[in-house]
Amino acid sequence: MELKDNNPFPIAEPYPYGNFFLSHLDSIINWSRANSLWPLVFGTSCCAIEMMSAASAKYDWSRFGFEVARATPRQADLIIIAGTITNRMAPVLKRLYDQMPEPKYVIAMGACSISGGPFYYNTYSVIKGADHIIPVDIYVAGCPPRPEALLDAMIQLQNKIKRTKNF
Amino acid sequence: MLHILPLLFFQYFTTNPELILVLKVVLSIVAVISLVAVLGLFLIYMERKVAAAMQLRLGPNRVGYIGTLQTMADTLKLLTKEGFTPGESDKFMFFLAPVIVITSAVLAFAPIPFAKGYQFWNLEIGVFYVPAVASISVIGVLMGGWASNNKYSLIGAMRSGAQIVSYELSVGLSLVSIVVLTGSMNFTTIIMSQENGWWIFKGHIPVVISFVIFLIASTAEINRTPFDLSEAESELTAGFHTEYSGIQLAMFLLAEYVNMFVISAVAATLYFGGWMPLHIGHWEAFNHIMNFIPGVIWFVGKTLFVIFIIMWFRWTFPRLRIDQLLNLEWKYLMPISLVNLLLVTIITLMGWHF
Amino acid sequence: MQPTVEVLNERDYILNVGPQHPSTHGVLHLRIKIEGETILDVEPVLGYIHRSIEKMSEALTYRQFIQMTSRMDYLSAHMNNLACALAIENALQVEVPDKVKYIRTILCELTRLASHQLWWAANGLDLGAVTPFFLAFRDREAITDIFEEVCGSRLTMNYIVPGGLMEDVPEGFADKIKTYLDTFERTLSEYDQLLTGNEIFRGRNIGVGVLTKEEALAYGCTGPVARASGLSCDVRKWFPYEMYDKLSFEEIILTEGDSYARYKVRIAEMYQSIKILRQLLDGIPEGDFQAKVKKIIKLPAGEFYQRVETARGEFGVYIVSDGKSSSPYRIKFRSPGLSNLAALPFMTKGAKIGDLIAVMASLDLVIPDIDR
Amino acid sequence: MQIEELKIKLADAFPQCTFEEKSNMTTILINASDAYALIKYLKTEVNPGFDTLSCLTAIDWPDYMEVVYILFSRESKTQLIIKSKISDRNSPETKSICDLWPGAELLECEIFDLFGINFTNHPLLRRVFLGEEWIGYPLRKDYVDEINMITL
Repeated sequence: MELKDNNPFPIAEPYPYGNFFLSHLDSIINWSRANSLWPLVFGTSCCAIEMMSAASAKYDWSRFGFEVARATPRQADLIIIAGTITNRMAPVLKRLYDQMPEPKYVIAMGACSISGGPFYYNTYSVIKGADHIIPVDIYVAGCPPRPEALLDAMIQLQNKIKRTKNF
Repeated sequence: MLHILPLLFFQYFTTNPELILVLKVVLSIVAVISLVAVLGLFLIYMERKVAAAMQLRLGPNRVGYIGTLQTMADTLKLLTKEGFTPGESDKFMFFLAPVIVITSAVLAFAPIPFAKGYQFWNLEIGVFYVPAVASISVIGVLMGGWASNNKYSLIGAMRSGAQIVSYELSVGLSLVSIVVLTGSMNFTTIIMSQENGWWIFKGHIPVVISFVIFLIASTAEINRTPFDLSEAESELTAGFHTEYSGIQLAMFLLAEYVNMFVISAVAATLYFGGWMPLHIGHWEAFNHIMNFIPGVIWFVGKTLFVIFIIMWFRWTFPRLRIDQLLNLEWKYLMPISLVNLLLVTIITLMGWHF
Repeated sequence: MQPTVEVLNERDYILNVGPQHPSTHGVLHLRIKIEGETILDVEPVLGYIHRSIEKMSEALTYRQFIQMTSRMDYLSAHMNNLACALAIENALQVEVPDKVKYIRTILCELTRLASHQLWWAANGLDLGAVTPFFLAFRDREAITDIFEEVCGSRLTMNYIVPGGLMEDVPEGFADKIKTYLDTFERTLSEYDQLLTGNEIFRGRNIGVGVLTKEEALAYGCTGPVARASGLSCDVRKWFPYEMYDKLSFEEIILTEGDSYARYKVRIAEMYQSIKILRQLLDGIPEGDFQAKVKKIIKLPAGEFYQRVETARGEFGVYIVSDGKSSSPYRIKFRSPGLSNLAALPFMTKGAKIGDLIAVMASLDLVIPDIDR
Repeated sequence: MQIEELKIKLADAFPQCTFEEKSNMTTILINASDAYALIKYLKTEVNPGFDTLSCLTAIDWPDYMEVVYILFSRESKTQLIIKSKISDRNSPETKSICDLWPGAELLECEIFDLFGINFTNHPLLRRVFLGEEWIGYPLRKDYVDEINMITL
């Protein structure tokens, strides 16, 4: 079903047999999850600076309610993998992901976390894509991506969350 | 005959004192819980907007009108998040800690007068009831930190213990100075004593000093920057609530803001006259005009003003170190409050205040 | 062959700071042994962002490996590129046009400003003050805008190439920087108002993490860290490259050696950078933006070492060429962060946990630069 | 002190070292067994001494290994490259200079990690970048890693 832009509670799917209550409960929960994505403070290299830029006053992700960056994975909803993941970092990333409570989302920011990026060939210590370690929801291309691209990715993630079915 | 049964029931309910008490208690509980919920939502929204204004940003503005539903979304999300207890933790204590913290925060509401006659419990020792009850929260914090089985949590909890126990003294001593001036620990009596002017104006410099000390010490007691050592984000990731998620985290966050409201309400009541409008001595006309503004607006306005000051601290100052924190209390605030108390006593005895 | 190291005693209370921790500026991992709040020992564990850049460079050509250096110390990307370009130019004995020298120096100083602004932001954030972050990013965004106009990239530039620049600078390059400097000079005083004079900030930094001159020399510290200890080590003065020998600027040297001195050195360096930029902007000569360099570069056999002063200290490139292939036989990047980090255990022994954070903030570490 | 003067002095004290002028700095070639003594001599005996260790790294040549020290004298503004040659590629070993410059500790760990050169007398030699479980020394020229490395 297509999303209507002005509808704050888009319903995931049409329910031909009724099921009115659950579908509306679904949309309310999705609305709250989508509009309150708390990212984990997790940046490994260059992309982390652009992630910080996205938080800064010029781009200001607080407008969307993302500004509550949590340092502990228990309280975060979203990992933005900002930077290269090396062989040594991989178990740490996996552990951080496991420590997050459900529902959890992942954005792979930048070429390194999508595929290894510039560190694809001739390197012995870089994971060729963070999706070898944890499932990724949204990929943002760039080396590093601009802050606008990250904001767009987060809005896309919101749309994705609004389309999920919980019950 | 049957048609008068409801009437009889009504008569029975309205005349039986025990039932009336039960009814009152139930109504109070509902009122407090809804008040706490609304306060939490509003204060967190206010904090985010104040922070944004100080940092040249806009703050939340997508959900609801200028982002007013943002905290609603956050709360709903936290409620629907996976409840989580770490494997090696002490499960019972881990569960109990946020409950204790939130309970102590809510209990402190009892003696605070919101407007003339609007008070849950007109307690004779109200001034001491509030810090006494509020400091129970340290047990919850220690419990949570210890039960989490996490080193960061433990360090945060220990810091919090040292901090709250120390700053309790300054809070108490600065409250005593107003008690000395009014001769009563009852909030209503204290407010009535400010009918001809607020204590912050009537009590000369010693009361101003005691207000400043109260503000500093109570900021420390509710663990906010520059005294947020127990959850120091850049040192201990999230301090004592590192392992908490979902609804339990929501309880901790709510307790923090409710505590902030209680502390600010006490400050507003003791130093700015609570719901008492701005009265100046015997300027009858002026006082009369001021009386047209309802007491609850005065109360909320003053409280929000104090809350704003505390938020202002948070978004400007860096954090103290643990030894500096304890030095500040034991070497500066405590001696100053003691001397200040002496001054206030002299002023009261000599009748120098207005 | 591999010795298993019993690093710290099992019975000690050990706190793992990092690899995911808000104030390790990336993925540094510190194992600290504590007693209560007091730190007994600090052991850095590195390698969480070891991307094998040195091994990769051995398979890339001389023109290609420079882009990897932008991703090492990403806050000093222009300077890293410059170091490699200079090393290659020296080996080939190429003289670049004057215009190139001017523009390279301007870009380096702008990078230094941007890097120090980000350090200031992170310094406030680490000590618990959030607002400096936003003030500094406001100023930094303006510089990244200039970079973007010049080379199309905000962070990883790859603009300085052997023999010159990738492209010519756009119209109005100098004017734009001049306008920026005028506004920035006014906002720089806000930095002082917010943090420098703050009593809590001074209390957190004065006398914390003291590093003496002798220790700075022994640990090989460079940059603002060493200069705050009274050790003169500015490569721009000792081994002038590009335009630096023709400019008038001071090397900021303080003697206290504590975190506050390091803070003051960086703030003063920002003023010096503004001064340097002002001297350069008016006199950019006309000319080519590249000297003639072959498309495929082959260095003569031998080894070549080139230092530049980045925002964090002395960055060195050591290229070993066998004279036959078009890629380096061995390349080593001497990163300033690694040596500065080596002094951290010494500086924080006996301090509090909060001090460790303050000292790390004042060292201004960039972890990909340390791990490479 | 000028380089020429130093060369004369070193010819007396260390007759086994040779000089090379291939790059913009003077290079001293020496065997690993004497390298520590030479560096200590340069730091303490020579006046003005070489007080700064600018860089410490290693090179893997086909049949031997070299540890490279780049020294710098702040007083006379002289730079030197010292290349100490280790002939045994299978179990390379040399003496650590951590007691002269404590800052060399991490650098030597790095060389041990990436080249497998064992530094005797080092306080805490460990694989600082790759971790203890890593097999092989990746910056050696004959290093192969079929799992992680994709070569063009």
